[in-house]
Amino acid sequence: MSAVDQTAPVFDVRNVSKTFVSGEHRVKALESVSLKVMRGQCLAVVGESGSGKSTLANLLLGIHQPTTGDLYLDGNLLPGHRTLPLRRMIQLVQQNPLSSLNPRRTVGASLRLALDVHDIGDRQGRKERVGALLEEVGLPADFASRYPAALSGGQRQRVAVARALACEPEIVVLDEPTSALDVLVQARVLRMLDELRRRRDLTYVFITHDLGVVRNIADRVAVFEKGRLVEESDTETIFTNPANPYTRRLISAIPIVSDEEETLRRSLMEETNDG
Amino acid sequence: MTALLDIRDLTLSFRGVEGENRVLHGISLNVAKGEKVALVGESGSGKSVTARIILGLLQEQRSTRVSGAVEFDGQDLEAMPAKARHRLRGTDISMIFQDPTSSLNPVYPVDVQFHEVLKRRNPKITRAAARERAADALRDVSIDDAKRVLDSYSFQLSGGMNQRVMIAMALANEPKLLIADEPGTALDVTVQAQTLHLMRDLVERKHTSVLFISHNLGVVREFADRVYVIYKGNIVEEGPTHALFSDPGHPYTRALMAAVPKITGGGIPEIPDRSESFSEPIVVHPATEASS
Amino acid sequence: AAAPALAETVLRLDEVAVGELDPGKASDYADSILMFNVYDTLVIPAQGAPGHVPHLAESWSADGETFTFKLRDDVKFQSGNPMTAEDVVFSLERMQALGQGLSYLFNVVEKAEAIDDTTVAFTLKEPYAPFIASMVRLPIVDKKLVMENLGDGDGEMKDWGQAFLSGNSAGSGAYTVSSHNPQQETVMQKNADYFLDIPDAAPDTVRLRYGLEPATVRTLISQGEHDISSQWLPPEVLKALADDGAQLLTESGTGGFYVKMNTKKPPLDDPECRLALSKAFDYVSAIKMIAVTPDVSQGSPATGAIPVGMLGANPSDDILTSDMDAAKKHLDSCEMAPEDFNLEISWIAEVPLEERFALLMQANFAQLGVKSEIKKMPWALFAEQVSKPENTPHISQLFVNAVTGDPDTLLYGMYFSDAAGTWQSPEYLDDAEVDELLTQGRTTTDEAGRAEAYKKLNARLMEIAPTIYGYDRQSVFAASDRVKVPALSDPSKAFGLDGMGFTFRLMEMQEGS
Amino acid sequence: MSPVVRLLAKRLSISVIVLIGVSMLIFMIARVIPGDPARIALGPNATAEQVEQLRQKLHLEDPIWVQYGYFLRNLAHGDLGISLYTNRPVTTDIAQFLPATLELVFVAGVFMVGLGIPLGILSARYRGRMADNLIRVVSLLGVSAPSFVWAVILMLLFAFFLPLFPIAGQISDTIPTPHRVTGFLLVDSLLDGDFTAFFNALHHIILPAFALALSGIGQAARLTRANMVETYDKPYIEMAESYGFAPGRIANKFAFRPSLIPSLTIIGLDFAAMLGNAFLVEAVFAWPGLSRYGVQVILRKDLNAIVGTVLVISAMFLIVNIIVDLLIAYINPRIRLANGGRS
Amino acid sequence: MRRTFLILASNPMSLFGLFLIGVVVFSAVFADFIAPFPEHRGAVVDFTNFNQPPHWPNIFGTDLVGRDLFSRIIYAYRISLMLGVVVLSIAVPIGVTVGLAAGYLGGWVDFILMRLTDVFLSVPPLVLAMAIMGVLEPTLTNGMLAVTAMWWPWYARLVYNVTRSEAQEGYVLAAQIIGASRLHIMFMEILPNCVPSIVTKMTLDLGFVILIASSLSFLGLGVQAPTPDLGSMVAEGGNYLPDSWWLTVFPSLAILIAVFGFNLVGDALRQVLGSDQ
Ligand SMILES: Nc1ncnc2c1ncn2[C@@H]1O[C@H](COP(=O)(O)OP(=O)(O)OP(=O)(O)O)[C@@H](O)[C@H]1O
Ligand SMILES: Nc1ncnc2c1ncn2[C@@H]1O[C@H](COP(=O)(O)OP(=O)(O)OP(=O)(O)O)[C@@H](O)[C@H]1O
Ligand SMILES: [Mg+2]
Ligand SMILES: [Mg+2]
Repeated sequence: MSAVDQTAPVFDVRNVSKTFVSGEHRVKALESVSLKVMRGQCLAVVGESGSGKSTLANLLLGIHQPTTGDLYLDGNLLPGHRTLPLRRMIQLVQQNPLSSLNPRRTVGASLRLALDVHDIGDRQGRKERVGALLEEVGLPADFASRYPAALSGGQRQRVAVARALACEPEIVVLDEPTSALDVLVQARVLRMLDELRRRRDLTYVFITHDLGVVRNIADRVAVFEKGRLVEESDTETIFTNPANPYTRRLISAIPIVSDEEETLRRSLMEETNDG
Repeated sequence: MTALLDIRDLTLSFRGVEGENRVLHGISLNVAKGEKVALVGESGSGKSVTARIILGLLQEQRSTRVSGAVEFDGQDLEAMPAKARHRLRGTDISMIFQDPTSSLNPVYPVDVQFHEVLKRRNPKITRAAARERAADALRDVSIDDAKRVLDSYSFQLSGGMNQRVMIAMALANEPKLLIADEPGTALDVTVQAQTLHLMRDLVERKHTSVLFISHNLGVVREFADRVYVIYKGNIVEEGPTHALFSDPGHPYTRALMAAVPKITGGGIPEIPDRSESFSEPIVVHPATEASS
Repeated sequence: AAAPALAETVLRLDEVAVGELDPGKASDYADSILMFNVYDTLVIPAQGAPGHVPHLAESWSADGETFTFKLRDDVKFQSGNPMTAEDVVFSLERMQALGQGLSYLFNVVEKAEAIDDTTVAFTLKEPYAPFIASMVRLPIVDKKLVMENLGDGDGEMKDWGQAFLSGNSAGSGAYTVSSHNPQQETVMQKNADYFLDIPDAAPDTVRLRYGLEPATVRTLISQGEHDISSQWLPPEVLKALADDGAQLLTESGTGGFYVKMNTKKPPLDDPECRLALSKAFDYVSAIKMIAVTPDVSQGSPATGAIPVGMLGANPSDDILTSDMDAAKKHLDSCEMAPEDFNLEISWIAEVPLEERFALLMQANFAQLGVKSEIKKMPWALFAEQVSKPENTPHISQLFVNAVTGDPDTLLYGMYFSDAAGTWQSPEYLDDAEVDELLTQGRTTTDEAGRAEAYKKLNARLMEIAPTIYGYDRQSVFAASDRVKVPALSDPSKAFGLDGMGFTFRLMEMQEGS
Repeated sequence: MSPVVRLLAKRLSISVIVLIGVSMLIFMIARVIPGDPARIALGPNATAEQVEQLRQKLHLEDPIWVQYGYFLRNLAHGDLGISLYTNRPVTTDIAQFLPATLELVFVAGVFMVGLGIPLGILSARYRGRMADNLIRVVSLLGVSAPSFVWAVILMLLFAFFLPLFPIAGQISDTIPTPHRVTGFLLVDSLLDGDFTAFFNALHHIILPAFALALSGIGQAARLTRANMVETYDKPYIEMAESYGFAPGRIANKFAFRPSLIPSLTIIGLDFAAMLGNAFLVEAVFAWPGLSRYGVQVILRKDLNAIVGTVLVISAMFLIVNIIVDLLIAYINPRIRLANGGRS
Repeated sequence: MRRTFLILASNPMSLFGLFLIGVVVFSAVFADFIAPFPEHRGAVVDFTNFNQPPHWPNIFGTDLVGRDLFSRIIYAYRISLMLGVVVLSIAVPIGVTVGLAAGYLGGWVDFILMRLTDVFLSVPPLVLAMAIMGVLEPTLTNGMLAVTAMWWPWYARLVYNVTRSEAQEGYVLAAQIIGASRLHIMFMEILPNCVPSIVTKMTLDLGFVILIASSLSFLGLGVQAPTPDLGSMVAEGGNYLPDSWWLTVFPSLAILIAVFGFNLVGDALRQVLGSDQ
């Protein structure tokens, strides 16, 4: 795994559009988006609510099909219907940790599902694996017998991550994985995600609207506004030299706690006003 | 400085099937007239229950036990007859809830709900007059097409719109005290920032006192004059915003502050789940000169 | 002289589910009440005595197989049309053509002829002694009116006026139909132009309600909103009404409660087994069960196959009783061992009383060591199942009565071998001697000879026991004190024909009601 | 086309499909009910040839799909055939008996909604307290005995022991029946301007309607309570409480209406189910309704009448459901304004 | 488990419900020991003591053929409970499967299954029962089949509605993304979340099923004499009101106790299940 080609795109999104038709309304959720996700990287997708972030995630996961355009995985055209091996390769962590876990199944059962479906390990081995997975996301193994209601929000989100990892995916799409959590828990979960990525050599597509989070976890950033990709570059550039006024506005909206942040933000805002 | 709201040694326990569960361990806090006070702490630390006690919502439940004093405008809420306490709600005290979309009734349009709210102050107000007042209030929160919003249902409006509707409602009766329970955690950052600005302007214009509840110190820093930090039902630190931010005294406060991801980078700090030091005694920052 | 205008009197009574207004189809009790009041027959039974008296006919004569009736000339139908011999011929032909209800009574009639306006002659295919008795079941229909109202149908007579007559009356009776809702009620008014005098005391209006629940009747009568109950009330309800002050009316002598055994199904194909069961039946408890008050009961002890008072019946003190020892003896000679029995005792869902008899029998038979199973059947299902011997339950319970008052109409349908396969004959009896005696009973013309034949028949039917003769049935009605019904309370006024007691013109409404 | 109109059109066309399904089902069912309709109609003494003739006439010898074809052809002319039981066209019978049942069920429905829902609201508002427990006990009483027994008990209580209500029928014998316009006595008497008849008919309908409604009242109360208790946990109720709205107003306005949406479907189904179950109550109160007619024709295997009656009852059932759907659309803005929002 | 019990026990109403169910089940199981006249459940007639109001030793009075009503009611619990359990244990799985399939799979499956449900819902139950009786022997077993035929559509409707809303939940999406089969998602993921609604309806239905036996026996289906059955006892006794009131009142009370017990516990169970463990 160490010899990964860091320059080859895992995902290649080529000129993809997605239009939803509901009744008489047509919603252009994505408009000619082209994007590459590099192996082993964390790509942050930011943008305000309704800008098409989740739609992109749904296309990557095969939940929806693009209206026009194509998706390539490792250079191969992704089929509309995902086979089990393809499903196994790409996993999702959802925004709402409460609804993403079945309230009436134990944490263990939810984790076992992935192992059973993909036939990972033997019967006895699976049980141990569940424990190992929980420990990997920083939870005691005996949580396997708990129900989601008996977990805090942060713990639930860790379980959701563990479930995604259970399939041993190469790519994990995280759709606002921490926005329902309080700051302390968010920090813990983010840290865990970061460590996991490094440990397992994962590729992340990290959807969020919080640029503060992005700064600390992402390698590259894609900024969406109303279904269009308005800016894409590496994290450092986005924060020190954002090209797009919308990106600047996003940065300036972040609540800050320290004076150095204040300085950074002020400098960005001045630029905006100039522009 | 007279306190509009003065809470002293408030405790709260819930009686459950597995025995009693103490949630507040004797907290004291006060809010002066025109002051914006923040109450910060992690999820489950007891912020919302405090707010609900101030409104008298929890005392009415049979599974709760409350002790301590809550004084509002010089009157002891506990000693007050239930009716009188009831009368304060929606008039002298109002509250903004965390999740704007689900806090508006899904089967009534905004104007009907606004009308109900306005009737709290002026029971005889007609629907038409209420609409006028509501439209004004909505304009105050920078909603241009007030008419359309008034005729809409919560699910037809964006979260940010709903949040503004809630703020407009909460301020419509010119309350003396506004309780804002994590307004905007459910919104995206840009909208959240906008609403904070709006709220600050409005309360300053109307000299409303605010008790601002949040788990995000960053948000608090933008908004509050003074901050209380609460940890597991205890106030652990208290002081004027800038003093507290420039010199956080309590380990827990420091942890909170560190947890906010910074746009300057620096990685994600390691936050312990629990630390002995979080239970250290309260740190009080002396008030700087009377707030302006 | 103008009599002071009396308040109109209303009589309210009820019957089971539905009233058939078409006289050609009338068969059950409710239909009979309608028929006897809205239509007239050539003869009617004599009151308090055997035999028949002229009614629409003035007189009649029999000559071998020809019966000639002289009709009254003063009878007008309710439509105003005069009643003539043509109408009589039409009525008979209509009945025969429809083939429903009691039309089988006229299967022996070869033809009817109108000799002149007031003379009609019936020619029979073979001698038939009870023919005069059958005439109480030939209501005379207004031919002209019917012909004017023929509905759709094939042939010359189209539907024979069925559509019209199911909702309208075309009779000459003492009462005219003012409204008829087959499910709810039929309302009748006194016919001012009736050819006989109707006493003033007779009710002006009669409301015959259908399908009332026992509890409803119970309440209605107690509240003074109902006058005569149906006979189908359970004894307990009748008793409760009597305790509340209602009078009890009775009508008796034409039928019985019969427990019929399927003689085509083992083990009941063996007379010994049947005899064992009929000896085991607890006749005394049966009578107790149907007692309403110490004096009034829904039946009296049976003495044999023919109810007491009917031609060929045993004397009333010669009652049947259970005899366990005899039963055991019979059972010993029965071919099948008692432990191999599994008798199916059916009861008709619409008659709750039968459930109790089923239980009684089950208990009685159990004393012999005979196992049985109880099976509830709605009437329609029962009527369907008895059409084949293999589907017919071992034991069926039926109330059967002589529709004309003559034993022939009671027994022939039940026991004649060719008549098997109807609801009346779930025995499927096939006994040459019984057939012979039944034929003798209907063809012998002199009364004494007939009595002799039926006596023998009675004895034979006891000997081969196709049936357990439960009790002689008596209909009991609860009535308010607003009404007096001599035909149902004074034996010397009784007609001895089911339903005839409800001749409204003979009833008296009490003043001040 | 407004969403409501679209909804109505969709529901109507679905109902037609369902009705066709019902007609096929009932057509088959009617033919497997035991008993030979011709034999039952002709009586026990008819000869085999007569039975055979009638069977020919009724097309009973044809394959069932051919019979169904005849049925559809006649149906197109509004002809449901002749009832063997009343010897009248089935349509005449239905026209005569249907209004009585509809009237009864409608008034029962008014009781069910008018009593059941308020009881449910009270119960939810005082959940866990004495009033709640009492209402729960009372509403279970309603479902613990069949409507037949309730009918008898009510009749005894309010007509026998305490003669407050009339016992049987739709209207007193002494009162001239209003001109038949709609067949609904309550409506016809009003059309005649005859208030004596109106109040008399109203007086007659109360007990049977109540007996019929009892189990529905219980169910409506339980359902309303359950859904409202859930609604009480919603954030918007806490918000209403924080504004100090009166508890009664919160219950009746803010909590009730949202929780009505899920209960309404079931209440509607219960309401419609009364159409088929009214026969026991109709029997006790001598109510000349269609439900009772239906049972009679089933027992007599009157094929045309069975098919006709069941079709009419099913159609009523579907109509009630459509009305309920429209009501829900009216109450629930999400449906009324379909596609207007996010989510 | 402990929590479930604690919640049940903490509410006097549900505790009372548990007690009532206990009484009913105990009666059914130990009828032979409780009933003062066990032989009266069968073909016994006693015309020296029939139709009598409550008196010693017939504390609930005697029926129309002289059997002890109290003993018969005790035994009737057996058959009534059996009836309820059997009917529901057939109707519920059918209804649940139909509802799940229609709600989750959608499209044509939804259309066909739900229209079929509508058809069955809109045909009056009695007609359905008659039809079953026509094809099959009128035995108790087939009677139960008939009740089942009229019962499943209600569950189909209920489960359909719940499924439609549950299918929107994140956990369903999660299972799909993992690649779980449709069967797994329907039965292992969605079904457990329908359980509270199903349980609530089932506890209420148990009483209805007991009552429906009375309309069935009206048609000759269902329980046959002399086996005691509460529904038929109530319905038949109704004819003898008000005079022989004990014939109706005691069996009705017996049904009430059962219905009541199950409902109280059902309410509490809903609370427990609904509270996500
Ligand atoms: N299934 C769908 N049917 C119709 N419209 C849809 C659907 N899914 C998304 N949309 C629309 O597409 C647009 C983009 O939605 P999307 O969920 O991708 O936004 P987002 O950036 O994830 O927002 P958020 O931050 O609120 O999650 C929105 O206008 C949304 O209403
Ligand atoms: N009705 C209740 N019954 C029992 N316990 C309760 C109830 N409401 C709140 N609690 C408990 O009280 C504690 C404080 O809750 P509170 O809602 O005040 O937290 P919070 O600080 O507002 O958290 P958040 O940031 O998640 O809103 C929690 O441990 C919670 O579990
Ligand atoms: Mg999204
Ligand atoms: Mg909170």
